Formats: sequence, structure tokens, C-alpha cells
Amino acid sequence: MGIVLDKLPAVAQAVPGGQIVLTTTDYFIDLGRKYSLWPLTFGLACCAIEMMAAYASRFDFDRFGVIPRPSPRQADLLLIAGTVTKKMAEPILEIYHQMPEPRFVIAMGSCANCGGPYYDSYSVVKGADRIIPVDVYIAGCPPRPEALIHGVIELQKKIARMKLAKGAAATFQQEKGSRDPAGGI
Amino acid sequence: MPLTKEDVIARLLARLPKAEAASVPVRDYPTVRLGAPEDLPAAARLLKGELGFEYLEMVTAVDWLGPVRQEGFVSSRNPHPFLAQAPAPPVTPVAGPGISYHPILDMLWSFGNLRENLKVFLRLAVPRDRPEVPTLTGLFPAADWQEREAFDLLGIRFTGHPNLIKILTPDFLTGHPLRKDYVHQKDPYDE
Amino acid sequence: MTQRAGKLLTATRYWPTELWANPWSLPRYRAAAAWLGGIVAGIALIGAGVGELAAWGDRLLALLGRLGLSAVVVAWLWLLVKLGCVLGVIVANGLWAVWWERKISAHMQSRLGPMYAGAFHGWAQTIFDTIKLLLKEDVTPAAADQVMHALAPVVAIAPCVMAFAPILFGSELAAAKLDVGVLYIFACAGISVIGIVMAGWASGNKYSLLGGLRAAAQMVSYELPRGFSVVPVLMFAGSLDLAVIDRAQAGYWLGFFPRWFVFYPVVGQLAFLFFLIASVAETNRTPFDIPEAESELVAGFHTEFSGMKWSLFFLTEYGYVLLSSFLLAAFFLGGGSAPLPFLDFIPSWIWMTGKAMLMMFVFLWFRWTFPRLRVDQLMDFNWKFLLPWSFANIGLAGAFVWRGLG
Amino acid sequence: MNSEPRPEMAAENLIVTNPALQTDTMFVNMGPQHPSTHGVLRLGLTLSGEVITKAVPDIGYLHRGTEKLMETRTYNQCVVLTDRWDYCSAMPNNLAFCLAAEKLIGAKVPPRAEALRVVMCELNRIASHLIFLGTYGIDIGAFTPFLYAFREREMILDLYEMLCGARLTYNYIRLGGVAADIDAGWIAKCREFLEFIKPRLDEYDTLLSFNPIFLVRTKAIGLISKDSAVAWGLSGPNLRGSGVNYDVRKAEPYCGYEQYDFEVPLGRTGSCWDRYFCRVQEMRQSVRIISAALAKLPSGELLAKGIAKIPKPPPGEAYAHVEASRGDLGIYLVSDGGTAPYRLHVRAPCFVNLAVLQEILVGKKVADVIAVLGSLDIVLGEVDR
Repeated sequence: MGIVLDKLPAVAQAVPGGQIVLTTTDYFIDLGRKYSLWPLTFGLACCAIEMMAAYASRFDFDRFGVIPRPSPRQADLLLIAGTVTKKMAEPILEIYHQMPEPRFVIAMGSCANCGGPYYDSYSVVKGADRIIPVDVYIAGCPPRPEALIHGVIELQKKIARMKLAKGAAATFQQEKGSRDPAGGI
Repeated sequence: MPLTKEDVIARLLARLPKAEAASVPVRDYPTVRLGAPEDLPAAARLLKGELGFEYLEMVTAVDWLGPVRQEGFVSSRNPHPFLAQAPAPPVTPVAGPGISYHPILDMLWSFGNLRENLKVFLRLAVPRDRPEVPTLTGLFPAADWQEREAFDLLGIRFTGHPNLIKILTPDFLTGHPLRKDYVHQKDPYDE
Repeated sequence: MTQRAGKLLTATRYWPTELWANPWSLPRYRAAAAWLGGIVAGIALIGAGVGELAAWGDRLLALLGRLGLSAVVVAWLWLLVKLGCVLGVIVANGLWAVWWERKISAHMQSRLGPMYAGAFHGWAQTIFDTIKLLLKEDVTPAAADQVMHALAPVVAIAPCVMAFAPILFGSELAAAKLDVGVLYIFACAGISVIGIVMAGWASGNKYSLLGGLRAAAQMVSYELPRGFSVVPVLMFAGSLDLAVIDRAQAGYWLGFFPRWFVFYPVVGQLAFLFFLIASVAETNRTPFDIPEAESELVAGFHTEFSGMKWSLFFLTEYGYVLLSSFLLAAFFLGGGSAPLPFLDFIPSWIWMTGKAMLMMFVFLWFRWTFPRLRVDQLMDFNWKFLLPWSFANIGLAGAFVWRGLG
Repeated sequence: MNSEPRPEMAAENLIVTNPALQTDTMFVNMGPQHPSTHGVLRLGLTLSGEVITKAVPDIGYLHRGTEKLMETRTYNQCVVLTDRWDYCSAMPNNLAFCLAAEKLIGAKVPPRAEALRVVMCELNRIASHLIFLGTYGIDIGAFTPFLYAFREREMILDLYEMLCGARLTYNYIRLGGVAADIDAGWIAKCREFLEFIKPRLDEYDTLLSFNPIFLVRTKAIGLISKDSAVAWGLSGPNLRGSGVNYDVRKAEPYCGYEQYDFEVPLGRTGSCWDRYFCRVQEMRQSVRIISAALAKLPSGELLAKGIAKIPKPPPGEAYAHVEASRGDLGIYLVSDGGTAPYRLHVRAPCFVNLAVLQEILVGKKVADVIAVLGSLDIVLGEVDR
């Protein structure tokens, strides 16, 4: 995939009129990524139930093209749905590394944002962003499925701002220069 | 003739000379305080074999060292998290009748008789520095994980347990969190 | 204590109770039914206007011949055209079938399915999925066998494309005319399992390995009843050529009842059922989807595949579903013949595709209805039930042919 | 499709012991991220082919230290944390804690509050069993029942939302009573739901419970004998699936459960299907209890009088247990007279139920792991606390 994502921006900017090609390509790439966010089937705690409710009939995540994939290799989106404990931190990091680029992370619920009701617990990581970079935070304990859908829509808006010229090959968080997940802890 | 609470206590006390009825029972339930760790297997055999208490409901312990210490928590117990300078709340619990702070771990077992609909609690005080109790895994498979949990969180050694290893806390966590003098060691995930 | 209850729900929230009373009283249900009927009728009429595709193919070949090229070049060009058509069908089917499956499953489950991609009922959903999958990072795990890992999807999909060569898309409409078409299709379809086992082995993942081994056992076993269940059809038609089988089912009993093999008493229905079941097993779909059993083996043999490599497996699966659907249509449902005499004006490729789509719907329907069998139960079912009974069915068909009823 | 247990399929007979063939067992790590371990459970499986020779559950991936945290929270704040143990059915958690604390305080709960507690707990039992039914369907490979079950569950959540504004973590049952009252509109909606759910339960039976493939996958799988179930301390539908008639609602009635007429569904063989069907039948019984409770709802106060905003119960120890959706949930509460519990121990049914897995998984196939694990219906929030 290197040709499209890595070489195209340099080539297109050198050629007169190449910007049009670039922006058109951007448009379609972003469309593809926006409407095909496949999250990992992965729930941690209470929020996972609300996540399941979001997949289910009333809220129907499939409307947005969000269908869960069981294997991290085929997933684009990691939904941290619940409390990240210290014992679970290592597996989460591993799952994140198993996912292919571009990958996105949504921290769902207060626990994943900041520790939530367990802010002073001895075995809870105070926020998923201490382990891996997070794109969208959703508040609530647990957030309603509507809030989760809102979070995904916000992520779609964020993806729409990804541009090839700015290095869209990599994940959005890394483009912003967030800290290296491997050395983060 | 149906078994009654009094029968159970009487049978237990008759078999175990060092045991006594607890001065402060678990409310509404018959509670017997064992005299020594050796009493436990005998009591359990009596309960299971003769009195039909086949259901081990609970294995736990209370650390009677005193009120919980702030060092056990990751952050301070500040009730005003947005005001850094706010004073910490005064913690002045009162030791009441029958309850006093002293360095023991008070073990508690709960057995159920599903047919007679009875429940009995056994208590045993073990010293905090050498908390060793015989295991019940041979008699009650249900004791397996519950004893591992008590070991993990309270540091009680169950002698004879086939697999006494950590069960809940992560491997790098040192200490036993539910002890009152637990001090949280900062790990890479804190700050 | 404050009381706040009652108002919130009644006005704003959807309660299934309202729907359950009588869905047909809802105007949107009636409108949707009318739309669907209109679309089907429109396709049939357009098809009638276009006419037989086989004739258009002949015209195209004649056009190529008139270009003044040598015969060899024309033959090669014609081959490329046909290859392009088959590949196009497989890829288009991948896009269509996934979208259709998602919509069908959604509507079976009181959901809507994709709605936003491409504005109208998510029609562009699978296209966007493909764009994304194309641009996804291609991960080869460190524990994997690099060459085999890269080769496995190709080995899986190449036989699928090959198997489409003699498939009839309408009466006389096939990429290649083969006297042993049925044998050829089964032979090609049997090769794909090697790709799946390769995928399972090369991934360096235990789930993949288990999935690959399960796939090997399952697909090799179910080839037998699948082959044997067709034997009655071959006996009735007297040929392994799909075109001959198709022609054998043309015409009507009593002037209105189609002479399809599925309507042959007992034999036809049994053969149809056996072939359907074996085909579902061959395509690794629920209730026989144990090689990729999502709740057990994460994703089975394709657990470690990402991006386009993974899509090739998916394309293979749906390609085989389409293949099985066309085979079912050709073997049992009369191929390109119309079910009633007065519908003969609609060309055969419409009938063939329509019947294949109906069969594909059955495949999808199965998937969203049934639980999954366990691996040993699956084998028991094959060896102890399906295979003996398909043998018995052959005997029955023999009796039919002997009495001159075939 | 022979599903009877066959002696030649026993684990020891399936390990190839021919020394000429070099064979080895395979260690498969299932979880903590796996589509059907119902959260973050990790299972270490040792396989011989596809047959399990050893299974070691590894838990603690959701250990949040609730028991320790509660030693610093006031009693009312503790109720909030109880919601998050068994997050699929939070009401009984609230109730168990409140019952234990009320025993210490000595509060007398008004009758209307007690009836409301019963209604809410039973509604929650239905909601929780619906989650079980749906996810168990997925475990066995049937995806559609999951969505049907969640569709019905949403109606219960709507009722809760009308009641207390929350969908999952209610904090509704408070010390000495309940937080909010219901009105005629709520009761009408609830009755509508009860009428709606009855035919749906029959529909699930046709779709899933008596589906031949489902039967073959779950009958005669994961057998737990009566003695074994008691010895391992199972509770709830897992215990009753093995035929042991023990239900806390009958054995030690709380909240006036003795006034309601209901049956305790029992299984016969202790197979996965028995445990599954016990839950389905329990939903029917819950519908019965709710109807009865709504029919004779007493009027009156919602909260007991004389409970301080920050209660300081007299020193002492109390144990209260309720029949939560997943079993016998017990709370052992020690007060030293302070504003926070001195010690709180949860006898979590899921934690105890899960331990039996190491015994019953041996000799099963990989596919059965999911069937057995699903039938135990664990919630990791309660296993790990």
C-alpha cells in the first residue's frame, strides 16, 4: 500500500494540477475509512454492555458501517469499553500493537477516561491514555449507546480531516505527535 | 427432628473443647469462635459429615489492626478533589463494645446446610505476622479459589492448599491490599 | 421524594409492542413491498429488452473476428474477455453479497443495516469497505511463515476463479464449454482447501492452526456427499455437461408443470437437500462454519490476515456461495428455464441469476438462523447420515431410470 | 449427530500414547481478549488435538479493588460502587448491600419500598437473563437471538430510565428504602411489557431452546452432578440446573418474598441445557412475581425514618444475602462505628461458580469450552470485583 499513501503526495505535488488528484484521492480514502470502522469485539466492564446494546437492534451500529471483528488484525477501532486495570494494561497494549494501521482508539466511559469511580484504587490505571493514544473520549458511567454513537461520529469527523499530504498513512494520533505507546509507560 | 441453631452450636462446642460461642455474633446467625487453627478441620468434618453442612459459602477475614491508612490508596482521600488545599476529613472511628483494634486477622468461614436451611459461621483469630490456617480444599472444593482470594488480598497462608498463588491482583503488586497497613507502592501505571 | 416517571417514554421511544400489533398497517411496510416488486418487475422487463446474453457474446466474437487479426490473437482476446467477465462477476458478487447479507441479516433482526454509506440504504457500504481494506496495513506476524502466509490467499481464490469457467450464467452462457463440467467444478473447488490449510499453518497462531485443520477435515469429508448427491441428476440428464443438464430440464409436464429435477418425486427433493447441506458445509457457512467459528477460534484460519489478504479469503467464501447457488439453480431448479410457460419471454440469464440469488438468500438465511455444530457432530452427520443416504438416493434414482421415468 | 457421552471419548483415551509417534499437547491461551469469554477472563487450555486435558482459568483482569475502596466511602457512596459488580443486574447488588447495612443500622424498611425492591430486582433478573440468552446464542453460533433478546431488554431499560434515569447502574435502592416512586403510567407500561414478554419467551423456545442443533450442542455437555454442584459452592441457576432446590428467596425470604407465589425451576441432569433452561423458566416466574407485586402494591413511605445522611451504624457485623440473577450474593459487613464500613466482603456468586470450570472442562472439545463457560453465565465485574 506504500505506493498510494507514501509516494502519491510527493509525486502529485510535483506535477502541475496534481493537487486535484490528491484531494480527490483523499476524499475517497476518507470516505472508505469513515464508513468502515470495524471495532474489535472487546469489552472490559460495564460499558461493554452498553456497547453491545449499541450493536443491537434499537441503536444498530451497523447503520454507520460499524461491525465488530473478533480478530485485531482485521479491526480498525479499539473501543476501550470499561475499566483498564493494571493487570489488563499489558494485553491492551499488545492488542493495540496487533492492529494494523490506520487504527483508532475510543475511550468509552469514565473509567477509561480517568479511572472514574476507581480513581484511588490500587489496581486501576487512571485512564486508557496512559497506555495507548486515544482519539475520542466519551464521558459517562456508563455512557449511553447514543453517546457511543456520537463518539463514533466525532471520530468520523476526525478521520475526514486526515490528508495524504499530511501523512495520513499513519494514525491520526501519531500525526499529532502524541507519545510513543511503547515508551509511554 | 429438624436441626436448630442451638443444636449446631452445642454439637460444635461439645466436639471442640477450645471453641466458644462468639461474643459478638454475625447478626442473626449462629457464630462459633474456634480456639486454635487445629480445630478447623475437625469442625469442618463434623459440619460436613454429621450435620449436613455441605455448602461452603464464604471464606474471608477481617484485619483488626485499626482504621484504614491513607497510604494504601493511590491518591489521598481528599473529599474536595478540585481544591488542592482542602483539609482531609477527620477519621475518628470508635471501637465499640466487643470490638477493639488489635493486631489479629479474624478469619471467618460460613457453612450452609441447604436441606435444613441453616447457616453457621466459624471464626478464628490468627496473628497478623504468622497467619497460618489449615486449608479446607480437601473437604470443600469451593474453598479453592476463596482461599486463594484470601491469600491474595489478606495474606493468609492456607497450609496444605494445592495451588496457593495470586488470583486477583497483578503479579507486580506487592503486599496484600485489604490489610489495614497496606502501603501502595508506586508502579509504572501510577503517574 | 420527587417523582419523575411516565412522560419520558411514551412519546419519544420505540417500543416493539406497537409494531407487533400489525406491521402491514404501517404505510412504510406496504411502500417497501411495492418498491421491491417494482424493482423485480423492472429487472425482468429490462432483461426481456436485452435478450439472451449468449447471443450478444456471439455478436462480440464476430466483431472481433472482423478486425482482421489472426485467429490465435482473436482466440486469446476472446479468452481475456471471458476471464474479465468471470472475474467481474466474482468481484461484483463479493460487493453485492456482503451488502445483501448485511441488509438481510439486519432486517431479520429488527435492525436496518448499513444506512449512511452512499446515502441510499448504504449501497456503497462494501465499496467503502474495500477502499479501506485496500489501504490497510498488511501485517505478517513474526511467527508466520512469510512465503506461505502470502501465498495462502492466492491458493484459496485461484481455484475459485477457475471453477467458474464452465458455470452456466444462462442457457448456453458459460465461459468454457466442457463435457466434464461438473467433475471439473468439483475438482477445482477441492483445491481451495489447500489454501485454507496453508493459511492456518503459516499464520503461526494456534487458533488458525485449529481452524485450518478443521477446514481440511470438513471440506474433504463433505466433498463426498456433495458429489454423490448430484449423481441422480447426472443419471437423469445422462451427461456431465452443465448445458445438457440445463436442456434436460426444459419443457413442462401437462403443459404447465416445469420438468425441473427438484420436482422429481422423492429423489429430486432428497438430492436437492443433500446438495444444499453439503454446499453449505463446503462454503464454511453456519451451521457448518467451524473453521472460522467466531466464538471459539476468534476468526479461525484467517485470524492473522489483515487488509486485502483477508479480503481475498472473504471473496473466496462468497465466490463459492455464488458457485453453489448457480450449481443448485442449474442442477435442480431448471437452469435457465422459466417456471411457467407464459414467462418464457424473459431471457434465460435472468432466470438463472434469479434462481441463484434465491439460493444465495437461502444460504444467508441459514447463517442467521442456525447455531453451529461441533466438529465431531459435524463429521458424524456427514459420515453417518449424509453419505449413506445419498448412496441410497442414487439407488432410488437408478430405479427411476430403470423404469424409464428419468 | 450422536451426542451421548461415549467412554472412548474420555480425555485419557484420546491422548495418543504410541511412543513411535512423537506427539505433544498444545497450550492455547484463550483470552483475555476473546470474543466469547464474556469479558476479560483468560483460560489456559492444554489440548490434545481438540480435546482439553487441562483448563486453568486466570482471573483478575477486572480487579478494581472495590472492597478496599469501600473502606473509605460512606455507606451511601458504597451503593454506587455496588452497581458495578454485576453490571448486568445491578439492583440485587444494591439490595444486598443495603440489607446488610440496614441490619447494622436496625432500620425498618417501609412496605411499599420493599415491594418496589422486589419488582425492580425481578425486572433486573429478566434483563440479565435476556443478556445471558442472547450471548449464549452467540456462543453456540446463533447470532439472531442476541438481537431479539436485546430488543426486549431495551424495554426494561426504558422502564428503569423512567424510574431513576439510568440504564445500567441505577443506584436506586438506598439505605432504608428506594430512591424514587412509581406512578400509574409506569405501572401501565410495565404491564404492557409483561404482556409482551410472555409470547416472546415462547418464541425464544422455538428459535433457540428446542432447536435440534442447539440441543445437540448443549445437552449432555458440561454435566455437573448434584453433589459436585454443592461441593463447589455453586449457586443460582447453576446450582438449580443440577437439581438442587436452593433459592435464597425461598430459603431465607427477604423483602417480603414469602408473600409471592412462585416456583423454583429445577434442572434434571445439570447439563448446559438445564442451566440454560432454568434461566428461561426463571424469567417466566419473574413475570409472575412482578405481576403479583404490582397488583398488591402497598402505599406509604419510600424511605425509613431516622437514617442519617451519613449513617454511622453501631459497631457489629452483619451478613445479608440475596438471590441475585447469577446466584447467592452475600455481603459481609463489619462496622466499627465509623462513617465507612470497616470491612466489606462480597460473596460473589460468579467468582465461586467460575471455579468449577477447571473440573468440568477436562475431556471436552474446544467448542464445548464456550458452551460450558457460557452456560455458567459469569460477569467478570463480579468475579474480580
